[in-house]
Amino acid sequence: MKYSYFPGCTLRTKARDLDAYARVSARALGFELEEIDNWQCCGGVYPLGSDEIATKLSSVRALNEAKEKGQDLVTLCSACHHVIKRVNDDMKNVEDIRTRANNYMKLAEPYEGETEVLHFLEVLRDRIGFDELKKKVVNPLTGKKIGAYYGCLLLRPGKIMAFDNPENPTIIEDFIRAIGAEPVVYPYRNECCGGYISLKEKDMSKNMCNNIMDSAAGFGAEMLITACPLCLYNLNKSGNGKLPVHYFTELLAEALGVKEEALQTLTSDKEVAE
Amino acid sequence: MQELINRAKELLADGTVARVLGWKAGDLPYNPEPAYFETEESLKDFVYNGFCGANLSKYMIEASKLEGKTMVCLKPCDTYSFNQLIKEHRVDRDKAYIVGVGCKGKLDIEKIKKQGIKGIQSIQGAEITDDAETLTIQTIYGEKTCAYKDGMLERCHVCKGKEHQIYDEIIGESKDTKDADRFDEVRRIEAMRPEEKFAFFQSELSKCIRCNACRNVCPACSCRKCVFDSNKFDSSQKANVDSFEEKMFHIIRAFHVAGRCTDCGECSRVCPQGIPLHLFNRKFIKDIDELYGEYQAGEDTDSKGPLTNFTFDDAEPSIVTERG
Amino acid sequence: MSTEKKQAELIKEISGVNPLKCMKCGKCSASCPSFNEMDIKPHQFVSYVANENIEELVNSKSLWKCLSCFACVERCPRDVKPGKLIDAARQLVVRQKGQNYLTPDEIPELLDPELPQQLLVSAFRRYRR
Amino acid sequence: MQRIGVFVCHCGSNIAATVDVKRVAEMALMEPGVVHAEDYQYMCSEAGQALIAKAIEEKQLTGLVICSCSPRMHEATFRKAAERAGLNPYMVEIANIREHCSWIHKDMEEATKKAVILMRAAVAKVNLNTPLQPGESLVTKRALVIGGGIAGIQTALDIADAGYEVDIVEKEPSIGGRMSQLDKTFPTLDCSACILTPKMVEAAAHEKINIYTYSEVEKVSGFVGDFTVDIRKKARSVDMDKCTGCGVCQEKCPSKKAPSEFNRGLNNRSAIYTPFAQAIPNVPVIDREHCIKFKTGKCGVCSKVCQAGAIDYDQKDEIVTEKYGAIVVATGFDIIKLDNYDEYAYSQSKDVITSLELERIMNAAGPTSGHLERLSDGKAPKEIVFIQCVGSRCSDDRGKSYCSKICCMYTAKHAMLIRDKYPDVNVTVFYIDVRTPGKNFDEFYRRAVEQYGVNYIKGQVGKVIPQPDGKLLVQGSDLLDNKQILKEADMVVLAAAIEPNPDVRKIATMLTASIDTNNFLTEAHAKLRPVESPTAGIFLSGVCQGPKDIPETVAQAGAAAVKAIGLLAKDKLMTNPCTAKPDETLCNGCSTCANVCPYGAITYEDKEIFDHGIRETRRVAQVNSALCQGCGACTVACPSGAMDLQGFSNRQIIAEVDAICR
Amino acid sequence: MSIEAKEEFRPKIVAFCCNWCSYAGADLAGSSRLSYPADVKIIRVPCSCRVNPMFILRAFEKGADGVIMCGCHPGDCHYSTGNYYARRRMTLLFSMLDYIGVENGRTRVEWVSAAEGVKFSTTMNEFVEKIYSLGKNVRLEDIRCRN
Repeated sequence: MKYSYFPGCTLRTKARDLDAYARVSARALGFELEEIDNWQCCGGVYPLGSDEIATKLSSVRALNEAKEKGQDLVTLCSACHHVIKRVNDDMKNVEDIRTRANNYMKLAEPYEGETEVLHFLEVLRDRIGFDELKKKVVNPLTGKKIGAYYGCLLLRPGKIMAFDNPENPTIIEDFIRAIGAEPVVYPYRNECCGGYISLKEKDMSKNMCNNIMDSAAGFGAEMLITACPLCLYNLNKSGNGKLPVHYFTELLAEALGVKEEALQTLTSDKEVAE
Repeated sequence: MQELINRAKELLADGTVARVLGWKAGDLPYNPEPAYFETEESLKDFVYNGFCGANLSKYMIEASKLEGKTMVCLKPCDTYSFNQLIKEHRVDRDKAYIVGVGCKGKLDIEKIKKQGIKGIQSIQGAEITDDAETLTIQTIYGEKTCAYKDGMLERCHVCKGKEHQIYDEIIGESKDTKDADRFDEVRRIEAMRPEEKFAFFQSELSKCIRCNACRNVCPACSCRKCVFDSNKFDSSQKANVDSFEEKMFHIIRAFHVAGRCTDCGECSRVCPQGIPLHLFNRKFIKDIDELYGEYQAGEDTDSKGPLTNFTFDDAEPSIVTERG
Repeated sequence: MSTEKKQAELIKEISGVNPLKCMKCGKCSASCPSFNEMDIKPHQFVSYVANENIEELVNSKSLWKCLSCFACVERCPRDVKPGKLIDAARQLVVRQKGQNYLTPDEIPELLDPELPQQLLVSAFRRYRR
Repeated sequence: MQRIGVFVCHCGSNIAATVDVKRVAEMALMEPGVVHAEDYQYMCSEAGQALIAKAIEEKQLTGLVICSCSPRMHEATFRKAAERAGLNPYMVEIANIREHCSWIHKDMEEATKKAVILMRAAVAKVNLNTPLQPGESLVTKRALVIGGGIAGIQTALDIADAGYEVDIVEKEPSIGGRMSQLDKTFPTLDCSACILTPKMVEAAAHEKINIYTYSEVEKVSGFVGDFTVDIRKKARSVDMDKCTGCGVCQEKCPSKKAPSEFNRGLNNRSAIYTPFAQAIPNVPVIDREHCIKFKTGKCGVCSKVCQAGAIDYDQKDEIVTEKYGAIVVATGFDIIKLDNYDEYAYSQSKDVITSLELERIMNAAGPTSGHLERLSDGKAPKEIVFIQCVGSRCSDDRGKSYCSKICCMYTAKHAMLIRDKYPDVNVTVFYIDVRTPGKNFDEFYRRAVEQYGVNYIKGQVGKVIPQPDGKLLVQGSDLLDNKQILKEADMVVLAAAIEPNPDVRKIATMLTASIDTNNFLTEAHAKLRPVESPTAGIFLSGVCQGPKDIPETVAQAGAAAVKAIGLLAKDKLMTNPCTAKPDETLCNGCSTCANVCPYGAITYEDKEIFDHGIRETRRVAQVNSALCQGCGACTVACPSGAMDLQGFSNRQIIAEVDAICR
Repeated sequence: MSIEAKEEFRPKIVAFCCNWCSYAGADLAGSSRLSYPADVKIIRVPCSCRVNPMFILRAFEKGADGVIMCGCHPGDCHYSTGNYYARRRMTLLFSMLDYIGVENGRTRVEWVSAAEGVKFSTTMNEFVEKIYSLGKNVRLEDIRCRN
């Protein structure tokens, strides 16, 4: 099975590991992430204004490319996922945006939201199945108490993202169970880490991240996992350091026994870069 | 076409259907007419080409009463009418074996003639297997050509799409022909001053000879007896003696099919006087779309039509004045 | 039309929000993680727009404190979505030249080695035209 | 050709002062069909009516036109007069020359001209009138009440007290409904069971009331006065006649893990059970899903311990068919599922509960024997937070758009009861608006604030955050203080929106009773006929029609009973003869008319039709004249003109149009 | 329009009124002595949904200069839903009349309750005024019907 894959800017730079672990894990699970050609940054935030078109075009381009290949579009970074899924919803359901975007794009065939946008986690849940995943685990992370940190972008607005119950999600918990560890449910898992506010208002972010850390630790978590590079950065940078934070793909790769493989690509990439 | 005939023969032979409803060649190269075929032998007269514009769904009302199934050839746009007839319990789905036939746009001989092509002996390029780009016409004055597009019926330029809404199987390829918005002409009239509108319709409708061809061909006008023929309204058919008559007739006709008309365009196609009757139906369709939400009759077989439905906050009739 | 009226209309248009749907339940303010940093509170955005009190709204520091975390959007029982309103007000400001909340020369001192690309990109989108 | 008499009334000077009545009468004689015309001082008087009777007899009149006041005034009078004189009452038409003419015009010439035209229109119509006979149908003097809650019980009692047989169908094993789950009732705080159980007993003991519990309505046919209903009596596995209600079986039943519906799943019950101690009938049912005997074939303990030999594992569902003249729907409500409101952590913490669960906790017969305690650890709570409007007043599709109406009051009740019984417990209520219209209601709420010190905070709650130590952090708005507050609580109580019982959709379809977008049954008229369904013979009782508290429910239940009694008191129903009638030879069978009929009066039948020498089976419309109310929507929807309205036929109305425009 | 012309032209106006609200509203206008021109003649129908577009065209055919339909306010229909259907039918019909060039204003729908005698009378005064300003209906009249 092949999926079109939109890595996004951060997965090419600071979050190369999030990407590398995902790719090796995908291979181990029997599917392939085919990076789409010439993707452009999604913009990081979904433009809320009903009159914004230009800022949505990079997503439309990516979506259309996946459509032309007849593939679903997979994302990893929460922000990319949020932006692309919402733009896709616009293209499907908001006539005005659809018409104007297509006017700009001048495609051979207008894009009307045909592509299905999937988060990597959704691929695991809906396409592979957590039971299947469980069978492929070679290093179960038995005994690890892990708190899932969702943040806001994957879940809200619930109707459009349709990712999970926005107030009581279970997908990452189910994932944690599948890799053999024990999920720790804590109430702040869908509260905001501060997002981009941390650039200029470190204090605000600090407060929020501490709440998250304290709550998770209070319920017995030993680590947090997330899908979002910005959440990871904020939790590490602004949080009180009570708990380590990892990408979920890292744990996945570890459980599947392919972590080493990923680390090798990461070091070789680094060498190339240097 | 051969594929269609072969399939028809098979279905007749294995007893799936008792008859085939299609078209047979007419006396001229461009006037095939609807026909039943009951034997494999008779299928030699079967044709299906660019001139087979007739919507056969209405024939299924009668065919539904006959013994056994009827194989009926329906173009994509005809299937909307068929669905609408199912919704109104006028045809029996189980009595029909629907072969969705491909369509590359249907031709209007009047349009071809208007280009100065007279004395037609034969026409090439209108077969369903052709690419529907150019028509080559042998006339008594020599060979002429005409772009397929330029010979197409108005309705094909505003085609609803080449997807069959209901079928048992599909035979033949289709080609997209839509290159205009179906409401453009309605908008043009709407923009006129009242006197201009009146003059326009006066001149068009004064051509009406009340031959009832529009009514007879319309798949939505399928009443056993038309109100204009019954004494229920003291409105039974009178000779065409004054201008009001046709106005009343055509408004009521359009009103009676409002919300049920699939915009198949048969009324205009068959009008011997060339009156653009579809402009009435499309006006209602446009109003319904704008006021009550987009609705395409015949898209399904169970939804409520716009005139048998309502919402609490529908527009008031005064909107007609307000939107000017 | 007065400038403020025009601006109020513009905010309604950009956001697609009808402030009259608000029933003043306060759910947005109850959900907002930035509540304490804001001078005009989420539930008040609605009345500022409805009352065409735009001058004060666009000068409010709340514009720059909203995280776009959509908690208010998700939970609003009346489909009012204060988060969208505040974003539209922010748009109104950044679309005017020279009104950017973030300038390129500010950036170097805000950077650190781990800072992800995503942060810069998002902040730019939110703070600048 | 009709022989029409025209009678012009002076109405003293009311008409005659402005209209030349003599001239109207003279002009009438020139109209086709008119063989008699006269004027008189007061046509409606006895002498006037005698004139009419005399003319009918002498001139052998077949139709009458009375030029007088509004038909809304005296149409009935003149119709009766005509009937007494041997003329079909529907051969009378009124020309309204008073309200619509003499009273609004000053110029005699002008008013007379108009009166003549109105007379002509009426004459033109009468020329096309046909005698109409009101239909008659017999009334089965028995009522069905669907639902055995307080609404159903009250309606049944009222109907039965009037002397008519009533059947109650209740799908649970006992009657009692929601009210039986409540602890105390507002605004008087009397115990719910104390006022409900006597009514339950009374209903059970009433000689005119027959109760089908653990039963459901399966099929309904017929129409007003003559419904036929199939009732499914679900297999109880216990013989109702033999069971003595001793309760030993429930005690000994080894399967005790079935969640108790009555206690909202807060504790468990045995597989053989009565929902609560005062159940009526006091006969248990076996829940086959949880019964070991039914699951494995082994067990049979209940059968062994039953002295009466009442246990019957082989019992099957039984269908009872009964006839009814009237049906009352009293299906009640449930509270919404809270899956869409997980920000309140209902599914994440045992100490976040609904108000209905709190009722059970507060109730002495409930899972905690009436002790206020946390379900997680059994500890007594010190801080309780109530959250209002959970799922009510939501215009998004998460919840319900309406106000559930009862929550403000029951929350005040809960708050007050807790503060009264446990003065050291602090109670906080987050509210959007406090709505207390009702007798002694606002006083009640103010008492909670002023006398009991309940802390009311205006603002919604954004999130309930369970803490590692088991406390609940409530993050809410205080709009009046313009603050976001974090309040630590031991227990959170949600005022979940109420919704019509989900079964009502199925029942409404069977009854062809209309239902609104929220699944509440629609009343025939929002103001003037609030307890009747637009479908004749169907009445609405209680919350199935809209949110209501107990006093309102009881009042409406009584009103529904009166309407049903009014129907049952008649031996025969005279139906309005001005109903729709299809011309079967013209009918296309297209269903368009049925789509617009608000009364479900139109059905289709495959009928043999003889038309123009052809005999064929056609699908044609049939109007049930007992259901048709004569609005005429179908007549315009019908494209072929097959459907017409008697008394207001197409030709009659066109004749009036023609006469006016002549 | 000059005064002489006004004297010459007396319009024919047909008003369809539903039995339960508007006809009663007209009765109330009468008992309150609220006058409106005698040109208006009322036809009683059970419900606005009984008014067939054919009746309206028929009136014009026979020489009516204006046709007005009155019914219960939406939501107050005696038959619950009749006026909702009528509203759609009339909207589409009026739009079609406008489309073929019949002067706007010769047709009107007004919701008049049984309590709105004043509204009934004002509406009729306005409508008659409008028809005077439009003059004789020539576009929809059947010439054979002219006397």
